Amino acid sequence: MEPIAILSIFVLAVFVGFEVVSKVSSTLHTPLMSGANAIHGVILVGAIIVADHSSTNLELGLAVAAIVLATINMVGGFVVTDRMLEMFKGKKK
Amino acid sequence: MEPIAILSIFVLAVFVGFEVVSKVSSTLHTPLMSGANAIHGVILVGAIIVADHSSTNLELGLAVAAIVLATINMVGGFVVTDRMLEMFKGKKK
Amino acid sequence: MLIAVAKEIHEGEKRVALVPDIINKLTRLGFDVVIESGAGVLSQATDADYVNAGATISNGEVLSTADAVLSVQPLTPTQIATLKKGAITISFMSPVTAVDSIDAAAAAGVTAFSLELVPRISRAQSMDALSSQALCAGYRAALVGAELSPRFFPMLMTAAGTVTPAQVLVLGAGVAGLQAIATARRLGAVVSAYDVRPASADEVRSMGATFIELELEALEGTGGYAREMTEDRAAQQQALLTPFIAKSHVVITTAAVPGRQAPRLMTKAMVDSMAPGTIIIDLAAETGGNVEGSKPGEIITTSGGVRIWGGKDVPSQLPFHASFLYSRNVVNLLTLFTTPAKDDEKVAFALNFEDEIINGAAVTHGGSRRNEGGK
Amino acid sequence: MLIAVAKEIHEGEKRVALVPDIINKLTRLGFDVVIESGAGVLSQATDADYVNAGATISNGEVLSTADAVLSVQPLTPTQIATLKKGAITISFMSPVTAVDSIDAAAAAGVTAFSLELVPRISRAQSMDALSSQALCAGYRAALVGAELSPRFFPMLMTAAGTVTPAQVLVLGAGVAGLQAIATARRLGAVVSAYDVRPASADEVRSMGATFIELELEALEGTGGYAREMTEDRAAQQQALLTPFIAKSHVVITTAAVPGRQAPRLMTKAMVDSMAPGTIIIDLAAETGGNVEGSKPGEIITTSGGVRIWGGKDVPSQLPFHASFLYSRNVVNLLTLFTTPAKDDEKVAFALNFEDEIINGAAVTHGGSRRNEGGK
Amino acid sequence: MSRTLYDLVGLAAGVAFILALKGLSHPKTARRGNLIGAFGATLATLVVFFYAAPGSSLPLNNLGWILGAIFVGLAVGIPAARKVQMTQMPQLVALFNGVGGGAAALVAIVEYLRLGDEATTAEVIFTVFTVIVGCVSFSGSIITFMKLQELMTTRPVIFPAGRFIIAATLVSVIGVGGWVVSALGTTPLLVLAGLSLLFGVLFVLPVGGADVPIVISLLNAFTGLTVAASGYVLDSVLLIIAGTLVGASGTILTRLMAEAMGRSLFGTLFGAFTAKPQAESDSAEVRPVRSGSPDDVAILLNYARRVVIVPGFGLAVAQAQHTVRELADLMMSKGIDVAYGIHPVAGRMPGHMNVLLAEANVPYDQLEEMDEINPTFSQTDVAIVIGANDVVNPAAENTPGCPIYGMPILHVANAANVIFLKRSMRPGFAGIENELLYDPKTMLLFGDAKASLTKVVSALKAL
Amino acid sequence: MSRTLYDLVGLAAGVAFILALKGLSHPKTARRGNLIGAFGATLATLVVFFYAAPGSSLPLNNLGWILGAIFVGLAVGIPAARKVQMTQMPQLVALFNGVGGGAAALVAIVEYLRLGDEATTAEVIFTVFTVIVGCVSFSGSIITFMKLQELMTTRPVIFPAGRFIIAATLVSVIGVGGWVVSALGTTPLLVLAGLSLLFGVLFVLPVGGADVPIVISLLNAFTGLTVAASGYVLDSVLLIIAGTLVGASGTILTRLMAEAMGRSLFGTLFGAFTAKPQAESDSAEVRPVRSGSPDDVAILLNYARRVVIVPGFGLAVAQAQHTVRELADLMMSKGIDVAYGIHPVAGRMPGHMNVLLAEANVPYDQLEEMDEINPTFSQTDVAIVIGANDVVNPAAENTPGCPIYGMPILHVANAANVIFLKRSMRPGFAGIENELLYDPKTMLLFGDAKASLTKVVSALKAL
Ligand SMILES: NC(=O)c1ccc[n+]([C@@H]2O[C@H](COP(=O)([O-])OP(=O)(O)OC[C@H]3O[C@@H](n4cnc5c(N)ncnc54)[C@H](OP(=O)(O)O)[C@@H]3O)[C@@H](O)[C@H]2O)c1
Ligand SMILES: NC(=O)c1ccc[n+]([C@@H]2O[C@H](COP(=O)([O-])OP(=O)(O)OC[C@H]3O[C@@H](n4cnc5c(N)ncnc54)[C@H](OP(=O)(O)O)[C@@H]3O)[C@@H](O)[C@H]2O)c1
Ligand SMILES: NC(=O)c1ccc[n+]([C@@H]2O[C@H](COP(=O)([O-])OP(=O)(O)OC[C@H]3O[C@@H](n4cnc5c(N)ncnc54)[C@H](O)[C@@H]3O)[C@@H](O)[C@H]2O)c1
Ligand SMILES: NC(=O)c1ccc[n+]([C@@H]2O[C@H](COP(=O)([O-])OP(=O)(O)OC[C@H]3O[C@@H](n4cnc5c(N)ncnc54)[C@H](O)[C@@H]3O)[C@@H](O)[C@H]2O)c1
Repeated sequence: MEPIAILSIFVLAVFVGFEVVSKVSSTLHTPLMSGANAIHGVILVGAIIVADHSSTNLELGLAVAAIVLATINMVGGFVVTDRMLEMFKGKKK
Repeated sequence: MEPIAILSIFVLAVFVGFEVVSKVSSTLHTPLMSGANAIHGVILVGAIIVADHSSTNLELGLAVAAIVLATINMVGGFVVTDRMLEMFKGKKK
Repeated sequence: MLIAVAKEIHEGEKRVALVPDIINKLTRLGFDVVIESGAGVLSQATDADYVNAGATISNGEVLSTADAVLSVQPLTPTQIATLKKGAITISFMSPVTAVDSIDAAAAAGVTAFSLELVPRISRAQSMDALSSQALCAGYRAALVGAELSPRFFPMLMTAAGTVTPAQVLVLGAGVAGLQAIATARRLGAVVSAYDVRPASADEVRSMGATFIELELEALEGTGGYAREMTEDRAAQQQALLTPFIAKSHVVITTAAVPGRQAPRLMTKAMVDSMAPGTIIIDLAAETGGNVEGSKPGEIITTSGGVRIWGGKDVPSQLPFHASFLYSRNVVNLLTLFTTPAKDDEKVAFALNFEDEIINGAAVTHGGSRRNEGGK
Repeated sequence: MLIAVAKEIHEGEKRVALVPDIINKLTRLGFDVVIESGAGVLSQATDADYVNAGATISNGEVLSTADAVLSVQPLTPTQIATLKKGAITISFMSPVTAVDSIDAAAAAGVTAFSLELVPRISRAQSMDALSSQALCAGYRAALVGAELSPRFFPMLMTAAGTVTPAQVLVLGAGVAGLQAIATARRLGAVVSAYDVRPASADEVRSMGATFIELELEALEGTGGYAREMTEDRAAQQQALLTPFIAKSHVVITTAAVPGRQAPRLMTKAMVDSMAPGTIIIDLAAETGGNVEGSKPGEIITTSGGVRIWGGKDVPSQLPFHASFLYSRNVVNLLTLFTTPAKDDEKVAFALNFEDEIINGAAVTHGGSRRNEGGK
Repeated sequence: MSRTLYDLVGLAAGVAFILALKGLSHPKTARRGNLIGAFGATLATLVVFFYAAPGSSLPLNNLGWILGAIFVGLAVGIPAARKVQMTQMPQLVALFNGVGGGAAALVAIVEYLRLGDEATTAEVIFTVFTVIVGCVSFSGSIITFMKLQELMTTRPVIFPAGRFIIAATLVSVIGVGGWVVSALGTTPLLVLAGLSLLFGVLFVLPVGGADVPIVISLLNAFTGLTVAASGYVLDSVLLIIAGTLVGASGTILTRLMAEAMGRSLFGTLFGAFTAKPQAESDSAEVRPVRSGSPDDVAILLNYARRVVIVPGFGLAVAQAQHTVRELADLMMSKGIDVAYGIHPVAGRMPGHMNVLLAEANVPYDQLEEMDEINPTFSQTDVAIVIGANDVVNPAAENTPGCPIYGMPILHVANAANVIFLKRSMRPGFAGIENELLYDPKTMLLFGDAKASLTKVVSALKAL
Repeated sequence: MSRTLYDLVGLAAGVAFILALKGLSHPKTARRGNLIGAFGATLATLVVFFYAAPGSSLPLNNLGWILGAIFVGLAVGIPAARKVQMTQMPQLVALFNGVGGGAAALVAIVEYLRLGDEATTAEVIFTVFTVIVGCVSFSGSIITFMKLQELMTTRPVIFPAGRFIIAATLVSVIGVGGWVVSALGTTPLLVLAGLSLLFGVLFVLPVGGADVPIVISLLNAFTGLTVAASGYVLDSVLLIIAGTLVGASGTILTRLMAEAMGRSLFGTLFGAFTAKPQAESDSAEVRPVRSGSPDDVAILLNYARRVVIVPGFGLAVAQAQHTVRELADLMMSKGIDVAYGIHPVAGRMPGHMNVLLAEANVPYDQLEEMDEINPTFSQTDVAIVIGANDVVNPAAENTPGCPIYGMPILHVANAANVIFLKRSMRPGFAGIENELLYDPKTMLLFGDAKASLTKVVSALKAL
């Protein structure tokens, strides 16, 4: 991709990131952080790609380690976030 | 630019557009519309580019007309928006 | 032109028709004002205050030279006989109760204005002494109710237990009733009220009290007043109100129908249904009483330990402000038919009987009675 | 064990030491309760009410057989002489004013509790009859002030002019003073207040009134009470308060120092600085008066037209709720030294003089006086 | 100038536009936002002059024509924007939007002419889109301009079988568009432009005067999309971002406007297809009033220096005394000078307002009598009338014979703005119409006074 | 599977992440937001298996290893997240963040190894960035985890000349980074990784326990940026968008958190460079209390079923009676069951609270006496104590000899949450400490009761 495209995407994503969370209440700080944390677990995708590309054992070993870590990050992150948010569940009305 | 880059930019810009205006108060509806209207006056940039490219008289004529219209749109738009917003000026304190 | 204020001679009347601080309004118009010495003393206006305000004090008779005489109670026929022909008198001169005075005024060629008859139109609100005095009466009614009650009005949660708030019931929610509601509510009582006019439900609620809805037809008269009840309707209303009365600690009644006896809202049986120590304030005692057994100016204790306070000259019990408001009503009416002094012209009266207010309020003029029935 | 309530014989006392609705608390503990016929009638409790509540009514003498006697005013020496030895009596038995009764109780071997001496600790708040009765007195003070005043308390803007609100000044912002502030404010008056205790500024403001800051040292005593003023300090305070008093329409004084004469807050000169029609309510009239010239139980009108209402048995003027609260205070104190009936055990008293409250409140025991000075 | 630098400047301008829209959506930053937008636009325009696309050389071809055209645009646009009266701004915005749409369509046409057969299918599709939408926006905006300027009737123009004609036009537009894509060529494109212009006219004609602003907003959003499409064709990130921003924010804004005005967006837009001629036979004309939202009221209050609150019986009925005090306190905390103007007969009992306001602990010194407050209305920015009616009704002064004639009133009409909080157009106690409700400087906020005040308080806090 | 389709799915996942963050920033939509995020992540992961990069073929190479590794990750991550106790969640988040950073660093290293000399300068720069930040994030997170889990001291660890060591480490990290860019090679990269890990440790050690959440949030944002950088190297729009989103929102969030906790962001982060050893000699340990913001209070109230308001003298001092009523009304309008618990000696006068609350028109039937309300606290979600202290002080029951011993109290401690509104940690009338203020289920909202309540009302309205 052209650098200008990437830069544009980056800049716009920064704005989106700023805007969507700019008014969050402090009780949601921790769940939001945890959710964002889970999202960067998609590095798993990158880890899988490099595992696919890996040709040496070293590469593969590191890639596999990356997959393990990324999976923990992603899956654990979403699960723990959901648990944190349980308090917002029981609302009647 | 690659289509996926353009599409990404488009999608992200849509989000940004949605987010930034989503909580505007009704008194600002008209100025905001007017300001947005002025912004699309940047088609002037496009008009200048096509005027530069123009090889036939027809093309040049149409391009020149486009420049006139776009300039009116852009400059007039920003000026009129500013006038609308005068009421928000005189705040002391 | 001379305006005179006689000392009130009616017993228990503590008001004065003109308070010092309004006198400059009359002198600015060009009037001279004379006050009978001591006229204001019961409403906290000393002779010195009057002199400072620009009036003169007379120790003797003030009426015979006056062009207009202001009073609260109607002048007596004897007083009226001393007036100049063509003089004007303004007072509460009800065509129902002050017939003697009216006849005397007609005979003396005096133009008498009855404040009861000022029509209830927007323009006349500043001359509406019935309203201003009802305001005083309503406030007093609630205060007296609180004073007599052996209970607190407000709720109080204390280390020695919780005092529950008094239940106050107001019957008749005109000006006096609304003010009674307001005052009782301010003191913390739980107030409910009933009236026969359809508009009164909203009015009662606008004071923060509960309106008692009875399944009875509304009785709307003219000019915002109520109509008289039939006997049948009275009995129905009494029956329906009984349970509300029985659980009240203080009942304040203010019901009236202009030119008529006060409607009977509470029978003896209803009074007896109340607990010992409960209080009834009957503001209509002077016009026949809303409550059976009430006597104006007295507190009757029933065998069941209920006390009934019969109102008598109630606004007089708040003499300072009652006089303050009354004075302004009277001056506003007087100003309505006054041409002020200007250049060489002296101040003068100009009675225009085309004017709804003057036409409505004048009971005698040019030697004869007008406006027989009241409004 | 028998608890007796004698009819109050002190003139003007309308309260009763025990109201019907609290009797079940005593009977549940195992007590028998006997009431002298008619004891409750002035506070709206009929004999029938007592019987329904589980007490017995006696037409004759009730004291000689009782294990405990409850009253509001202290029993007279004659009454005390008829008590059983070892009996208990609870009442307002001030070591300052009820010396005779205390001596008689000591002589008769009676254990007498003085409610004035219940220490002001958190645990004792439910037995604090001084507070509960001061509450009644403060409420009455404001009501009476409003009732006597020739003016409205609230502001009212009407077609006949604007009624300005009454200016009420409260001197002494203890329990009674604060309640007087609350009540006057509820009625719409503009209230300011002064007290010598440093904490009172915040307390006054917490009632929505203005606190008057004088540049004088605070007088903080023990137990939340004030200290006595020196004469010099009294004169200074009077001088500084005069301008505030002169512009007030109603002044309510409630200042007290335990076991002392009421402090003199207003001299005759200060009274004379007030306008005609202004009202002074002196709640301390019985203990010497905060105001020069006040007489308990009387309304004194000065030559300047100021009326001074001297309080006498003020809580008695709200007999129903004053008795209601008093009863609970007394019962709470009684319960403190009662071992309830359980299985075969009968109800019994267990006086533990280690307990700060019992130790503080008992003025006589076992044939001799205790607690000479009061607190 | 390198392509990279040029693109970076374009991106910077795009960021400026984002910041502009962000600023414009809040009163405090609106002006600054607009300036940022103008700055971005200027930057973007200037930089084209220094960037030569690969293959061409500086200075730009046809530079004279370009500069001349810009000069003409400035000479037309600035005075128009400067001189227009406040009340005519909406039509000017409509006009500006239209010319923008026109410009986009022209740019697309020229680029199409230049590319000729080289154009990729995607480029052709985007060109067709730009031409259609740009032309519709142009002609539609002209019609809205004429409606608002009252150069033609403001009422829906509906002719027999109109909806079939409109539908047919739309079908042909789409058909010709398809033809252009498949066959290419200048003629079909010009036909397409013509048909689109016609459709724009037909589309807007049946829209009633009140709905016109919504339509302008929608056309504005569409114009934004055409700019984004041009950006694709011209390979300009700036145009893509700017156009998309306008398209997205314009869409949201259109929805918000329709909501604020209580209109159905769908009904407004597709009214053209559903409207039937008989709708023309309207009932007797209702007099227009200006009704606002709690936000509008809050903004008026927020920028006022002095506000007078005029309470009446409705305040008591709504038991809104506590809320009105809250509002007053809030305004005072913002440094606004607030007083209550108490009419002697407001309510239904002498002193009714005093009882209420004292309950809410409004300090007595904020209450002013009629005679005190009346001379101050001319220095008052906003008079907010809460559940009062007769006591501010000018009929008391200028309609002899009406039931309240001769009663003194509060002269709220002397204030710069008057806000009425009431539930309906019903009259007050005296039962007579209040002309002040129809005054152009009056804004009505309908609803129970307590509910309305609560909303105004929230809105004011949020500012 | 075509590249285009693959990219589109990636974009869709990116959109899912945007929606996820949007949802997570509002209590009502937070759970759904998280689910959307999880969905996006799953989608993105699944689709890689079906997309073969040009040149390679399906199925993926090393598929067994890949699936196995994922399985291991699931086996570790899910139970950890499931079983963790509520109080230990922050450290788990820290740990998850750290492993994410580690994964990003590993991915960058592997890609670097693979690319070898083919790598462009830009790629190398991004790789270096990823390795540094990923490693710092990894080791820093581990230290925060240990601090929170109390595997080491929670107090700032400051050693002599610490700041010089830290500065020196940072300089070497940057130096080695430059070396990698200029010289390339595996060894420098591994040295870089090692130094970065060391720097991460040193960076976090001097941070005090209270500041740790802020640091976690910052590391989280940084990890996001490494993911974006990996996206550049791996040419993945999804990773760029997702990483940037996290980076941007994480940065804002870090600032918001620091603000909400009243900390200086700068001080927290650069404390490491400025902290001096003597700072260690702290004064006597202050007991921790949990203080919250008006937003926190509002959210607790919003999700409560039953709330009991306990007013005291402070309510009277603040004259907040009108505001407390407003809050109660608002809660009731949201369907929350609200009652006032009135202690018989709350305030300074018998019936003090009644006078106040009656002034604000609180209906009498909402006031409950102590004996009525006490049994209901165990069914109460939130007890909100407004300017009261002694009347809820458990010392009255469990500290014989203290001045209030023997006084009955309101048992607010039986409620699920207790909120105190007061200005400071000062005691009440009786002058004795209130243990309840230090209870873990207590949240303190400091400030004048009226001001605090006003903020809570606004916050609650906004929910
Ligand atoms: N003060 C006195 O002593 C006294 C005594 C008797 C009569 N009056 C008469 O009463 C009138 C007083 O004038 P005013 O201006 O106070 O009252 P008004 O003229 O009766 O007007 C009250 C207005 O409040 C609106 N309203 C009612 N309930 C409302 C609610 N819940 N929320 C919002 N708005 C509400 C009504 O309009 P919507 O229905 O559209 O909401 C109405 O137009 C005068 O005509 C006076 O002469 C006064
Ligand atoms: N009711 C009676 O008859 C009576 C009479 C005399 C004494 N007492 C005694 O008074 C006490 C009453 O207990 P309580 O719980 O009501 O009061 P409290 O124990 O005195 O506590 C009041 C609390 O309110 C806080 N506060 C003060 N001003 C505030 C403001 N503007 N905003 C927010 N908070 C504020 C204070 O903390 P901060 O300083 O940290 O803000 C204080 O801790 C009891 O000890 C009782 O025995 C009662
Ligand atoms: N527009 C004006 O200028 C103006 C001025 C003052 C008062 N008013 C209105 O006039 C009306 C009457 O005022 P008022 O106080 O002089 O009236 P009033 O003194 O004549 O009567 C007092 C109240 O008693 C009620 N009443 C009569 N018969 C009753 C019955 N059988 N049972 C229960 N209630 C009964 C009446 O409805 C009235 O509300 C009120 O609505 C008041 O708002 C209008
Ligand atoms: N903790 C408790 O259990 C408890 C219970 C009830 C009352 N109190 C407190 O005790 C205090 C006194 O209450 P009280 O009403 O019984 O007191 P009180 O009746 O003895 O005196 C009334 C007031 O007069 C004031 N006063 C005395 N000399 C004065 C002077 N020269 N000028 C002006 N004012 C003067 C006192 O300060 C006091 O406020 C109050 O602060 C009250 O809050 C505490």
